[in-house]
Amino acid sequence: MHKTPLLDQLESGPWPSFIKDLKRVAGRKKSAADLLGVLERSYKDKITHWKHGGIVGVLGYGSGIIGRYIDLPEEFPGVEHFHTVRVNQPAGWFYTTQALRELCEIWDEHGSSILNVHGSTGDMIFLGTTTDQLEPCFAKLTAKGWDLGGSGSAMRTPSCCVGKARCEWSCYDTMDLCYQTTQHFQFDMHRPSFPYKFKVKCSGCPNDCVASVARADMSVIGVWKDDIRIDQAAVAAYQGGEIKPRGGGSPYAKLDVKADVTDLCPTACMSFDGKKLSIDNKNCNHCMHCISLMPQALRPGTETGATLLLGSHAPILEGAQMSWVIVPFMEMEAPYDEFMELVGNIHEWWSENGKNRERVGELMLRLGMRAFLKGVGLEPVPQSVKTPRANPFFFWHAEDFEAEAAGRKYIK
Amino acid sequence: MHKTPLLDQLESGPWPSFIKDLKRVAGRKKSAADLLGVLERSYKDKITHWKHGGIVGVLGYGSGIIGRYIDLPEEFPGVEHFHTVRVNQPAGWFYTTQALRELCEIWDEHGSSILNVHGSTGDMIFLGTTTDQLEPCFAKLTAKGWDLGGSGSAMRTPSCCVGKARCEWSCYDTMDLCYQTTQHFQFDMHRPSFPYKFKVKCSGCPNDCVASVARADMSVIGVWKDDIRIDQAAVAAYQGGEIKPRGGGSPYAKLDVKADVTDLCPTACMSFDGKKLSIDNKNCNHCMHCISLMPQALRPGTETGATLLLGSHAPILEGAQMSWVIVPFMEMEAPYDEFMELVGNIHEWWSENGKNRERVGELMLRLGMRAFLKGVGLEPVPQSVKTPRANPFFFWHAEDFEAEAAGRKYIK
Amino acid sequence: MAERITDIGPPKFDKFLPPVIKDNYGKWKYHEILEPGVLVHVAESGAKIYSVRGGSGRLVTTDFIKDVCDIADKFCDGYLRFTSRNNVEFLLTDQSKIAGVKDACKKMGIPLGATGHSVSNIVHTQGWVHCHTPAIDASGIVKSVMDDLFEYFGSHKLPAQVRIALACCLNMCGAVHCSDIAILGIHRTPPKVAHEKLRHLCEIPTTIASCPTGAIRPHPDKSIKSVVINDERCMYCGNCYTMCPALPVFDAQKGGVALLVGGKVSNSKTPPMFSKLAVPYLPNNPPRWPEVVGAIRKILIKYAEGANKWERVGEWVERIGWEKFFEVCDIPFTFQHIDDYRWAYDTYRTSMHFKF
Amino acid sequence: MAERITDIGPPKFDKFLPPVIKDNYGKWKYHEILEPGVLVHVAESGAKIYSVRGGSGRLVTTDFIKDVCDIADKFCDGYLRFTSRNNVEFLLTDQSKIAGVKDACKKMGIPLGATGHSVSNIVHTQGWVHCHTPAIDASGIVKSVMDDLFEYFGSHKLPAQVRIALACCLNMCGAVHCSDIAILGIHRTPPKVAHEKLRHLCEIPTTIASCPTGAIRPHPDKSIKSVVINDERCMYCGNCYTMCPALPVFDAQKGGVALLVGGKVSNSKTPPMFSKLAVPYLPNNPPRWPEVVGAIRKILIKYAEGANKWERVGEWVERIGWEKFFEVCDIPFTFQHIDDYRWAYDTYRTSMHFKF
Ligand code: SRM
Ligand code: SRM
Ligand code: SRM
Ligand code: SRM
Ligand code: SF4
Ligand code: SF4
Ligand code: SF4
Ligand code: SF4
Ligand code: SF4
Ligand code: SF4
Ligand code: SF4
Ligand code: SF4
Repeated sequence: MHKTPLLDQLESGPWPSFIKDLKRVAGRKKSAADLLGVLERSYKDKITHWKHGGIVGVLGYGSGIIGRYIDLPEEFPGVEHFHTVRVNQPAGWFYTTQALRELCEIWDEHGSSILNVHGSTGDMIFLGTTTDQLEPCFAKLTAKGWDLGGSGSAMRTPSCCVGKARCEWSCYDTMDLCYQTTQHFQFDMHRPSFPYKFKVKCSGCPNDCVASVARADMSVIGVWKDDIRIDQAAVAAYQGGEIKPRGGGSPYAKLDVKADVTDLCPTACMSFDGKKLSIDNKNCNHCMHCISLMPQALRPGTETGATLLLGSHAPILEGAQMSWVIVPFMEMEAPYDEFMELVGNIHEWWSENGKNRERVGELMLRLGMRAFLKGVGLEPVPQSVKTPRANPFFFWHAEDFEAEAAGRKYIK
Repeated sequence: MHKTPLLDQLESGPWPSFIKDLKRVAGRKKSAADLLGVLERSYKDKITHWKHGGIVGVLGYGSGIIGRYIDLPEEFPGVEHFHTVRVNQPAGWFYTTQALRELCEIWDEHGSSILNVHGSTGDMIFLGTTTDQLEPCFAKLTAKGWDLGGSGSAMRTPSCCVGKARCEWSCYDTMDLCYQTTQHFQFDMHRPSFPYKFKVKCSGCPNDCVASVARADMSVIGVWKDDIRIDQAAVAAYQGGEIKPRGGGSPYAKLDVKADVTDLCPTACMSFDGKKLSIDNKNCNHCMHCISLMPQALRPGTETGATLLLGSHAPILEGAQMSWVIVPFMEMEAPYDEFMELVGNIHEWWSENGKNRERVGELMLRLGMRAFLKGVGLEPVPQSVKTPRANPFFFWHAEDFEAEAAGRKYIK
Repeated sequence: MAERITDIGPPKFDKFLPPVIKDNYGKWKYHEILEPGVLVHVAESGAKIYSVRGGSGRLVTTDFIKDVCDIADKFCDGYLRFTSRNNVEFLLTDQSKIAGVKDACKKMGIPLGATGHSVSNIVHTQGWVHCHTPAIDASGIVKSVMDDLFEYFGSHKLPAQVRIALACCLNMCGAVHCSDIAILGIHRTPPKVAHEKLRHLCEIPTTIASCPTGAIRPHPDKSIKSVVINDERCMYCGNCYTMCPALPVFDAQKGGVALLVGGKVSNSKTPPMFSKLAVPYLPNNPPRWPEVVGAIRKILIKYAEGANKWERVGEWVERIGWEKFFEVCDIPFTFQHIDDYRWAYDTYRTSMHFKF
Repeated sequence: MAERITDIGPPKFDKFLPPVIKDNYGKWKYHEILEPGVLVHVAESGAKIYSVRGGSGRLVTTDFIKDVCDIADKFCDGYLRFTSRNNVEFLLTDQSKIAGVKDACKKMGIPLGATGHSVSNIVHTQGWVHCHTPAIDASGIVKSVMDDLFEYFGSHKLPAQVRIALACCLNMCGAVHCSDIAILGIHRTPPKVAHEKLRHLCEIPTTIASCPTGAIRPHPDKSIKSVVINDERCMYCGNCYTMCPALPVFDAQKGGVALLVGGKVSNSKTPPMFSKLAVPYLPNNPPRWPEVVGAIRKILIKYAEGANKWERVGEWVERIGWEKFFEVCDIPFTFQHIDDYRWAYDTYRTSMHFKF
């Protein structure tokens, strides 16, 4: 075991200590011991000691493994190779202890015994093993019903919020859509052939508990079209202080329905006269604020589905983007044909037109929304924009002039 | 006189008819008659018949005249040459009838007798004359104390709102600043040597009655730093309906001070308890809403000056811009040394770095705010931005590292 | 040449100020709007100045100016001014003379108004009267629209002031980009290259550089010494034509009008806003442009019906949401509405904040 | 090879759902937070599921997972899940067993919380534990910050939920760009070109193309077969290093941490927002990064004091204005705060809406 005076200082304090935890396996795993050693070195040097991975993987797959090597192999031979294996998590991150124990067993045998539970994209990350262990590890995983997630220029592991499994607000079955999408795009997940990565994240309602609007090329967010369901008696109970706001999760004991709920409604489409709560539903933005504060009084409507938003990604190159609305409402029932077809169309349009390492959202910005919508077969809708353009630089195509000749009007 | 059946249809209707008006001089002026002719032709053809002007002007000046020629000189010889003369208006567009009559006399003698009162930049436009008339017209103008305004890549004619001459809200003397600026930059106005045009507009308060934020490279907008002056008795009179809101200029007979004023304050820094109006002035945005609705109760503070904003221009090339804050507050007292110096610095920085036909705001965007602020000698202030950057792509200069070495802290 | 006078600048404004203004300069206390078009400003000293505001076509003649001077001479001791929206203001101290001004204006056909919650004069540009790049006329459309909205000029019926502007091409000399309602002349076809003319009249590098979208390339055949235009990239701004007259961008059939709405300049309640594209195309239909007139009226009426008190057009639209604006005004949403220029991303809806 | 299994995807989730979830799938009616870290969801049928949520370092060992499994086996019939912020949730139907879970967690050092108005677990990345581009470590900073903010993890004291994220380089695998508080590892010096290595390891055109600011050019001396970097243009993103390992962007002295604040993802009240630069640089100071810990606490405290009920960090800042944020938090405003990247214009204040 290496001396780790700097890291040791991270053993104290109330938050779980990863150093303490790593030390538990460092005794039986050379790789874990050397990982602590190299980390201590980084804490001293203030730089990383990892090198870019070459291409490593399992047979037939081009993804799922991130290759990594140390720049100090002599000192830390246990982590000379230290590749990660991305194991595709079950939708919603539900496990049985049996399943988790099986995974641990495989990883104790074939890797460092160190994990990320979970990675930022959603995978269960087996952190650190050698090239020769990849294939046997993979064989054990598949034998137990597990598979690898995505990496590289491929479909990435989709993820989802807990949805209908445990949330009363889920407007479609997020876990099922996540699972079906994962299955549908297995080929594209394991054989990178896109211009760059493509991520799908599914949230059941606009609270967006998997941050899909910020982190997915295709963000699927549940929504309802009809009226918020109101239980007026429960509203009165909130106003009277018999039920605590936000299920009890706030410092505030009691709700002032007007000040806390209706006055903060972003569209001002609610009113409360002290007794009755009214909602002008056609002007509601589905922001969830009122529902979140009074879960026993309000519920989303029953005509439910999802909004599709496209294009979010991290800042490189043009600056970070959030996904924007491309389909305001789609019904989301298995087998999700319309959804799978649209995602397929998007992949195709992007693969045909995208440059190497160009995310689909960047491509759309480069070629314009019209090219995108036409390319994937969608109509322009005002919901996709916050505001129409403010500049006068718009294009006219032959088809526009034909439509005009055929009687098209720009104001009715 | 040409037949003008299309134009004739513009003689009817309650709004003043420019056709009727033009016809009055068409009898005595061949140019006016031919102008109507060519306009009728445009109404028929749906295209313009004017051609780009060559370089015409008065001796020693490179600006103030817009050259224009017709593409049908045989048919409309009266407007074969039809140049405009930009006469620099007096600040605030105040005239005596004597002055106006003198101008009319000059224009009746040397031009078409047609005018724009006023042009979009603010000049009195003498619309249409021949090249040989330019010099005599100019001589007459200067003899009576008038001069030409700007055109081309030059300082343009500054303009201003009525300001202290007739408005109770003016936070500095807009007309005087406008006049002094015009005088100070005479050389630059008449001898185009900038990369492109440069406009200055002066509004006395944030109501911005000369639209300076949208239409001036340098927008000067009056503002106060201290507290809004309140006359509580007048507030009560508004609430009671004894005084009409907005000086009587609205369809609403009576003000509900809470609903109409305090609830609409954008920073929610006001409150009204039915009797007393309170303002948390350090959180006021100087939006003017409350003052505009109750001019007899509220007035701007007395510690007054102006905000300088930079960069607005029409959409070509990058899309329209509005001016943004570069100096949140500057005292504005004659002789305005600080202002003149800063504008001079800006001209210099822009002239050194700007490309041909690049507005100063475009240059700033191209080189970045740091280069601009450094170049003209200003400090960074949070008031210049709505929000700090959302991307992580920021630069570090040697001077930053030096400042750090000398003890600079990024959080105190 | 020795006595040639230059660089004197305009006359100093104080030569033209009425005495009451000189005496109370910077000491005004408050104002009232006595009726549409008639303002009084009251000084701390108690002195008052009355301003009677009347509409003008802006494109006027010396005859018109002289008529206006006659009124000012008769009732205003010869003092008058013009506003930043090209209205004329008669300035007087004697309240009893207001009636005289009003009568005289009526006779002359000068309508009074433009105060408070009105539709003021339309800021506009040259159009076919003088400019070389317009897609449309200016004064004719202004006259047609103002005739139609006349009732709103001389009244305070609207939820707030409504400012309309017109620019006859994308140069936007009318600075329409921040107007409640903006009338914009647009070309819709790329310039036609007059090769023969071009080689004589234009500098090729400057011409190429003038195109914001990079649509212009040197002609592949070097002997022609001209340029070619990539039609797919051109958005008809006419910028190249300004640099090079051999590239006319006109098409009598396809040119026309776009309407943008929701801009403002004042800081009242909300910060200044850009106008946004509402109607991408209306035909260029002189002499009275009925489609343009009709579309503007429709938008104005819907605004007047739907807006809250004190709400500018843009504030109303932002509150109800653009999707509702299109629905309420019965304007079909098209590809043209969706931004695809430089900073397009910022207009995309990256949230669930929309209405069905 | 015939029996090699591929492309099966993950196990279907329903294998792992507790019976109460299977029975009430999609039929939940409401939930309550019984205490920090303990949730109950009530179905239309009246059935209930309790979730006990505990913090985890995320970078864990199989030993940790087995311990967690022991708890789930003992009290939860073997059912558990993890959250989108890497907390562990023990799922049970028997309310009386909650105390047991709590005790067991306490023994294991798993703190309960992360519900409601708390500071939940910090979403983060690899850092010096595995990645090749980090400017900082990930897990060590997270541990230090969470130790300091521990009281907020297991309580509902704040005006709203506060979500912190960390990314160790500009690739932002932690997707920090929409977090209430974002901890971002930054390099501040251009890559040093290892010419000898470069000619062997890297493709020059790809390397050049990888640079978002166009800072990389082919080496003027063609015989060197390498590249040169224009230091003035480089903003240290490390993108070239990902393409070409001969361009390390590390500098042990100059690298460090930037803090961004005010981002969010939910649509509640306000649309999702990006995080904005609050503190451009804090030193990289292992093992406990006191400057980072201190700065975050300061911002959090000022937020807790200043925000209205239900107001997220970004909503608070937008309401008071960024100029007030800098004043309140005592953060000097620097050139770095002012955007000068692609869409910078949209961040400029084009109005009088500011405070002195
Ligand atoms: C493991 C993980 C971080 C973690 O600790 O959890 C990760 C790790 C890496 N990411 Fe990531 N990214 C991970 C989630 C993300 C996310 C978040 C998400 O998916 O929700 C993002 C932001 C969202 C997005 O996709 O834009 C993200 C944006 C990037 C980027 C920038 C992409 C862009 O368009 O700007 C890169 C750069 C690249 O692809 O070359 C990147 C590249 C990398 C690489 C592969 C660096 C490299 O070039 O070798 C990192 C390998 C680290 C290592 O040594 O193990 N990673 N990466 C996450 C994947 C785990 C999993 O599969 O569950
Ligand atoms: C006369 C006037 C319109 C009017 O009817 O009032 C006018 C007329 C012309 N403008 Fe303008 N501009 C006029 C005010 C404006 C304004 C408004 C303002 O100043 O407040 C703008 C928008 C604000 C701005 O400066 O950005 C304006 C933005 C332009 C532009 C676009 C500049 C840009 O940066 O995008 C051009 C194009 C150019 O300069 O080549 C332009 C060019 C022109 C030219 C010179 C066209 C040309 O290239 O030959 C027009 C000559 C018309 C003619 O035949 O008489 N004009 N121009 C205005 C000047 C009168 C005056 O001096 O008072
Ligand atoms: C005369 C004039 C200034 C000048 O130097 O010429 C002027 C004069 C006054 N303005 Fe203005 N404004 C004048 C153009 C403007 C403009 C510029 C423009 O329209 O191009 C604006 C910005 C418009 C915009 O936001 O798009 C402007 C936005 C205001 C506002 C803000 C109203 C709002 O709700 O946004 C006020 C406040 C008010 O009306 O109570 C105001 C208020 C005033 C007051 C009440 C100021 C005062 O106390 O004297 C003056 C009488 C207003 C009235 O007629 O109701 N003035 N005012 C301009 C008359 C133009 C015209 O003939 O119609
Ligand atoms: C378990 C989890 C979903 C999952 O599939 O794993 C979840 C579960 C719930 N979320 Fe969430 N959210 C979860 C991540 C998120 C995220 C994503 C994130 O943090 O990365 C967000 C968006 C955060 C953001 O905006 O930056 C999120 C924004 C919300 C909101 C919006 C609150 C707001 O003021 O903006 C609510 C509404 C509420 O709390 O009343 C909400 C409400 C809920 C409810 C009450 C839904 C329900 O009825 O069951 C759940 C319990 C909340 C609680 O613990 O107080 N959930 N929630 C995630 C727990 C993460 C954790 O361990 O801390
Ligand atoms: S996103 Fe909505 S449906 Fe999904 S867990 Fe969060 S609150 Fe529930
Ligand atoms: S969901 Fe949001 S927008 Fe809709 S009524 Fe509730 S608070 Fe208002
Ligand atoms: S800008 Fe302000 S000071 Fe100037 S006229 Fe308008 S309201 Fe008065
Ligand atoms: S000026 Fe505007 S921000 Fe200031 S108190 Fe009045 S309404 Fe509020
Ligand atoms: S807007 Fe265009 S066409 Fe109209 S005057 Fe200005 S430059 Fe000429
Ligand atoms: S009209 Fe504009 S976009 Fe088209 S070629 Fe000319 S300059 Fe380029
Ligand atoms: S944020 Fe950067 S350094 Fe950290 S894991 Fe991702 S790619 Fe690696
Ligand atoms: S670090 Fe980024 S900006 Fe600098 S040279 Fe490399 S790719 Fe270009």
